[in-house]
Amino acid sequence: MMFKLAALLTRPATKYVFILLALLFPLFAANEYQVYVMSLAFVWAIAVYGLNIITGYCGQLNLAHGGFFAIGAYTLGLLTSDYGWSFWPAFVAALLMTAVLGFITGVISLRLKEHYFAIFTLCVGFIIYMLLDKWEELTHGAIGVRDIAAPYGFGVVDFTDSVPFYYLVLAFLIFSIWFISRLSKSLLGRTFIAIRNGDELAQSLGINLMRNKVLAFVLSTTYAGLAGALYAGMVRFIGPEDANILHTFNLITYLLVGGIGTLFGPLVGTLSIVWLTQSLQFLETYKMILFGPLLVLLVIFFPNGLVGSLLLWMRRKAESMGVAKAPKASRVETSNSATGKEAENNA
Amino acid sequence: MNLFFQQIINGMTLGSIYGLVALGLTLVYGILHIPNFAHGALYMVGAFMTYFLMVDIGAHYWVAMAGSAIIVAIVAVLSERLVFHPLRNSPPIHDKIAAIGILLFLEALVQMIWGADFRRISSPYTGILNFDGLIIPEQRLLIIVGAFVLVAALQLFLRKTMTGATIIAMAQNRDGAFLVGIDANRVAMMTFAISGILAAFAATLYAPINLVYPAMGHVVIMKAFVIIILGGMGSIPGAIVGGMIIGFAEAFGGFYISTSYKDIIAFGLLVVILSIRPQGLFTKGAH
Amino acid sequence: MLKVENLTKMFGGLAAVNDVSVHFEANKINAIIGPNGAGKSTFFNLIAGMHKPTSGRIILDGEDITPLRCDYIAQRGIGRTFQTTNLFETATVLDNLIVGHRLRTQSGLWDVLINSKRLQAEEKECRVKAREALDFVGLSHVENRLIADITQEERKRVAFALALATQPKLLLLDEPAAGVNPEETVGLADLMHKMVANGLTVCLIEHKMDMIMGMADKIMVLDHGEKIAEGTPQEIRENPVVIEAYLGSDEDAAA
Amino acid sequence: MKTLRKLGSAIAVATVSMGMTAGALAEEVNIGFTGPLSGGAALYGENVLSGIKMAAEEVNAAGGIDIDGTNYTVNLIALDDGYSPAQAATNAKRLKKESGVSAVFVPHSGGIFALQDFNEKDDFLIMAYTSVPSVTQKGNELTLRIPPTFDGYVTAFTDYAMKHDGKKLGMGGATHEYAKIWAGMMKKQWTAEGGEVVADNPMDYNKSADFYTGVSRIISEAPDVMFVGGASEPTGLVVQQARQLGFQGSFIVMDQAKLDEVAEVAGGLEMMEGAIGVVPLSVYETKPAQDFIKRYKAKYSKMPGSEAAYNYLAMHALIEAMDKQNTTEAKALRAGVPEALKSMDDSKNPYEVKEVDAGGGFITETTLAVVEDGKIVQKPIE
Amino acid sequence: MLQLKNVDVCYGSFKALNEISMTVNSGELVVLLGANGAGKSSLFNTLSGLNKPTAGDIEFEGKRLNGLRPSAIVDAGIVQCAEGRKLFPQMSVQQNLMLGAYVHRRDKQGNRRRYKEILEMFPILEEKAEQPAGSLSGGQQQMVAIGRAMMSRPRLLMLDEPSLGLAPLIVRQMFQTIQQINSLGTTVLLAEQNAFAALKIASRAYVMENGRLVMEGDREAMLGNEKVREAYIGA
Repeated sequence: MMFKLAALLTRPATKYVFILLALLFPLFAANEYQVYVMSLAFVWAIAVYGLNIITGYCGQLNLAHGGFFAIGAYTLGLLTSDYGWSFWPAFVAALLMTAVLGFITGVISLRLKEHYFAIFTLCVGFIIYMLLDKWEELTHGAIGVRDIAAPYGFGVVDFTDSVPFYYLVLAFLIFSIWFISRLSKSLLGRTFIAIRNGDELAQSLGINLMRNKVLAFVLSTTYAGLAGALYAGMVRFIGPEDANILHTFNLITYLLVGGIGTLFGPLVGTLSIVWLTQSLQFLETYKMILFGPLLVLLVIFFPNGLVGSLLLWMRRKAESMGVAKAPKASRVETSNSATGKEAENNA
Repeated sequence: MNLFFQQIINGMTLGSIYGLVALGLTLVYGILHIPNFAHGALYMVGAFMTYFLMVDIGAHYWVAMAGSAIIVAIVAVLSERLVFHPLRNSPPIHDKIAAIGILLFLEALVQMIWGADFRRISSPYTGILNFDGLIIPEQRLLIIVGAFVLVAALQLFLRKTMTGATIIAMAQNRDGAFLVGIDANRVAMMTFAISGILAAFAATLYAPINLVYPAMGHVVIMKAFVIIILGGMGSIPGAIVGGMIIGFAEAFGGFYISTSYKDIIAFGLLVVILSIRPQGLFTKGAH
Repeated sequence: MLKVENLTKMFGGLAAVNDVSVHFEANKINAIIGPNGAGKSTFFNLIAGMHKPTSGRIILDGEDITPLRCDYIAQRGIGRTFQTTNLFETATVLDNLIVGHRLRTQSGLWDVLINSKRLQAEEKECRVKAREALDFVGLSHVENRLIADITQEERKRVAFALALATQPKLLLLDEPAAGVNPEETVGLADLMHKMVANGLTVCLIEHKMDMIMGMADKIMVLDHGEKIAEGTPQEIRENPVVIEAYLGSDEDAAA
Repeated sequence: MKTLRKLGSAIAVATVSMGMTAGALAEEVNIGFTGPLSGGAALYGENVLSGIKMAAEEVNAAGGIDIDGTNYTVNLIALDDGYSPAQAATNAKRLKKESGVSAVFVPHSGGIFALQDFNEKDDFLIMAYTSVPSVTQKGNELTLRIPPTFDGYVTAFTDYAMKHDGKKLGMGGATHEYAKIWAGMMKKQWTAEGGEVVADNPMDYNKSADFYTGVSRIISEAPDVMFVGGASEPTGLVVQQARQLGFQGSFIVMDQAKLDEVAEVAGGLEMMEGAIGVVPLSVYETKPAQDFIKRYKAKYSKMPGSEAAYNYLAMHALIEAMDKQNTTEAKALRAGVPEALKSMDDSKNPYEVKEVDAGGGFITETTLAVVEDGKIVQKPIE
Repeated sequence: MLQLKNVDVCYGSFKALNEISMTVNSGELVVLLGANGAGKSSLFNTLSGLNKPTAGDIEFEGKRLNGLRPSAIVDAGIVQCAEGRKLFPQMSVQQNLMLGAYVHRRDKQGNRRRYKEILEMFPILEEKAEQPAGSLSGGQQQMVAIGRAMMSRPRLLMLDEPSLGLAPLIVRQMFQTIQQINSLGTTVLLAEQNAFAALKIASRAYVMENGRLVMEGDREAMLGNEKVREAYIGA
């Protein structure tokens, strides 16, 4: 029964059902607040998809991701509020800015490996945060950026309303997922995965490591920038705290809970955690007392994330039921075994 | 000129604290390959335990410090047993996320018990030494001396005792350690306990000239990570030297360049150094 | 086809490979043997460009490839396998192989975005090459199985296929038969013969002597980073220097 | 025990509020709060919340309020936003849409700005606890600013310090948003009155591990007066370290810090000799203030800060307005609060705020206190 | 003393050890011959508890060893001096040796006595006692490795290719030492590629090929056997 349900979930046609559900969501949402939270969750999900490119597919744990999100948000915010740009040109500029800065950071940082890369990017993230906080002439420092333009709908729709904005974010989200699904199946995506499987192996296959890693990095920061720009257009007030390193940790948590390196993991992870924290709000200060251990348990007992574990369970089940062919969906899914630490001897 | 020496004292104070925190972090990394993001929370718990023992129980400063060290050591060992041990075969990213879970939990727990208020610990050493205009509050001197004593004690423990030697052995050659019959679990617990004790000592030494509050570990832990990368992950002297470099960079950078940007100095330094030497300052060969 | 001239690699003060010169002929199976720590893997890494030699030259079909980065060397036609190959466990065998032909394709990000004709053609081509390679190593029947579900020996063959998909002229195999049961070793040896029959040059490191002696056209023996012998299996088997390196001399035992 | 009780009440509030959405308890009126209850600013959020909570409980203990003949009890729903504007906006949406609140208390300007984006459209009143003047200068019609803006203090403090202490000012304030705006005005005023700013070295009061470097940098320029101030406790550390490093001059203390609390950390009032700041609640000798302090101490067993007191009186005024206007409609409440401030019992109004300006700011008499001979003394504004 | 019955070890689908049955009697010096990759190290690591057998029984002095942790096996009296020595390179020679006595750490006096005995066996190490083990020459390092293993007072000492990478003269000394250790009462199981030298001091030998034991016999029988040669250099 469970298996049939799960099999149904992984069928290609199911995605159209989900798109339909997402389209109809504002109709059966209890109120605008739920639409608002859903939009915010979608924005985060886009950022998580970016993280999935560099960390999930390419195997490099980037801890500056939240910083690039903030750069996207700030670029849009500052251009519209201080320099009088209108939303869409500033939006494009935000994408370009994160791509360019991502390129520079990538070229320097991707020479490092494993923990060194992670901690290096952690520092980059912190520097971004500090610069946003301290470089007052440019960023207004702690005061933050106000009066950010909302996206305009060319006279057709008003994106300052929650529901139209929801559809705008949904459109970007669907585009993001579509692009990643195409990417992950393409030669380029396979190249990234080959790098994750091992630098040496990838090189022996004639893959230019640096070029591909930098490309994956730039793609991921651009996704972060896209999410950040949407975020700025949605909340319309941003401050240096938006670059806080905790946001990066949140993004990683979403990714891990959903299933790292899977196509739908980022979405599932983001939605479940966002709604979980919203429902734990009643605990006020104490919500982390529950959330912290929950996170630990998830990591220990669902190391492949929700989506990853489901797919694995499906495969095992399929085998035990004598279904020779593994479910087709798993073709584009990845496990994280390759990013695993060197087989450690633990007596 | 005095202001210059003043910054030296200040750099040493900061460097001592950073070094102690980084030392625990680097031990855990060097031996167990866990980048323990929850280490800052251990530091924070250490400060609160001292506060609890001094204010609520009425213990003397030194007694409270010892008590705090024991409690934090237990917390650290528990986190190893309950969280990191089950995750020992998982990809490294899982360790990091689990550590963040521990961090969130400990912070919320402390806040639930003591609230978010800024708290103060008063040490018995409130005097100020004045050497011809060079001002050294006793507590700062205590920090510097205390850090020196702790590092020396740790070195003695690691070099001169069998238990200490097993820890170093595990770091230098895991298989070799197994072959002589060293128990991996024991070493793992011991390492976590030591890292907890060092964090508690650092927190208790530093708290009297600072404030105690649930979020106090954030900045310290970030810098500790910078330090262990600078000094080479797993290197004990690297942690001390790295701590001093960051302490001095902050003291002098903050004084002669800009206080606002002094926190960037540490991180900027790391970015520059790693850009030139990807393997850190004190490690030989690439990682 | 591959000429190695006075190749030396120092690590610290130690010569891992010391002044080795050798010539591997095309369409032959060349083997490198030697005791543990003799510098065999380092030698491979030098040829593949993973390490840069301290001195000496490597010439492939008349071109000096010594200064090239390893991905360019792969493009020049040197493919290799590793002792252990990290593959994408939860993807199918075929999916793992498609990337093998990546180095002969051009499409980039823009092609992905617009799903260009070139990308489609190249993906098709990669798929064809992957299938060909899979067919060559005799694994067509496991095309759709997940890597996690195939045997150790099949993994070895997949690793071969991956290297073959790069369309190499020279294939470096690092202990291809390690971790493979004796019965299966024979199959792998056959496969190598088949490679040579199809115009490839094979160069392998191997410890399984019966396998080497039975199949190699030429053997080079390394000991302490130096070439101590070179020749046909028969010559090697009777070479006293080799015997001493392997069995120890009677003189040693006399004590 | 205290904490268990806190957790218990949190869960109780939660269950009640969830019940509320189900419509089970129709005789409650909901009022919202979004502020930092976790993270670095959690203490501040808790303090603000404590005043609001106290007012709500007092009203309920006295039998609630009547709106259109029906008796209601007040239900406070508090959500954590961790100081994040985005989360504040999410919370406000939730409070409005799920619990139908007509007013939301927000104690940080980032959150206030984020909410002002949609509060008129969504029809709820922002009870803004911030001294940033611009929140009531942008024409938002559903915003009430609870504390006084600080421009009055800036002038008064500058006047006093110039006259008594000297012309050279060293700036050593905090770096958070509020402190930045304060410092900006302070600098402007000081130079406008002919003074000289010899050092400008703001420090991160909430995160910094050490102020020694920053303070010594200011002192090296030998100022007569030092501008300090963020949260009270770190301010105390800054003062202490300045004295340890030999600073002899006086301090101008930003209004976020309370002289009495600062002194506790700095090592006694004698460390603060000459410091100029707002009159701390503890020094108010009026009966409403003293009574409030007594009640607050009985309830929370600590000294209330001004954020508790201001929010306490604002909550009372809001509830009073509901009672008087017989409605929970936001516009009516915005109009009704000024009336309520005038008419409500003085015991609910520790600061005796009586008026609201056109933009929606509570008008409070600017006060000034100075530490003289180890005592906090209130001084008339010159 | 040591008995293996049908021991299998699998890595995934690969059988590294296949039905190994062997016996080592008290006081013997048994040599294990075989080419690289034949499974000698796998066997040793299984005996040391670093690998878990997938089938079969390992018994030592009547005690079942299957599934015991490495530390428990050292405690039981089996120690391995592994290929590549596995020293603690930055620790001094003395520390390396003393760590060998880890399982007897409470018996400080006994350890000191043992330490003296080891230094008598390897006088050169006394001079080098304070030097980091990593700075020693290969032969000296091998002495430290053997000394470290002997510090745990084993009844069965397993040596995995002790002559690897050593100069011939040193190798000769090494075998003398091994013989000496054996004659003083420690049972020795020796894996060697230096077949002639090893057989000279052995009482018995096993030949391994592809994870199986293919031959067994005493010294004389083995020395002249063509099969031994084949096992190394191939048919």
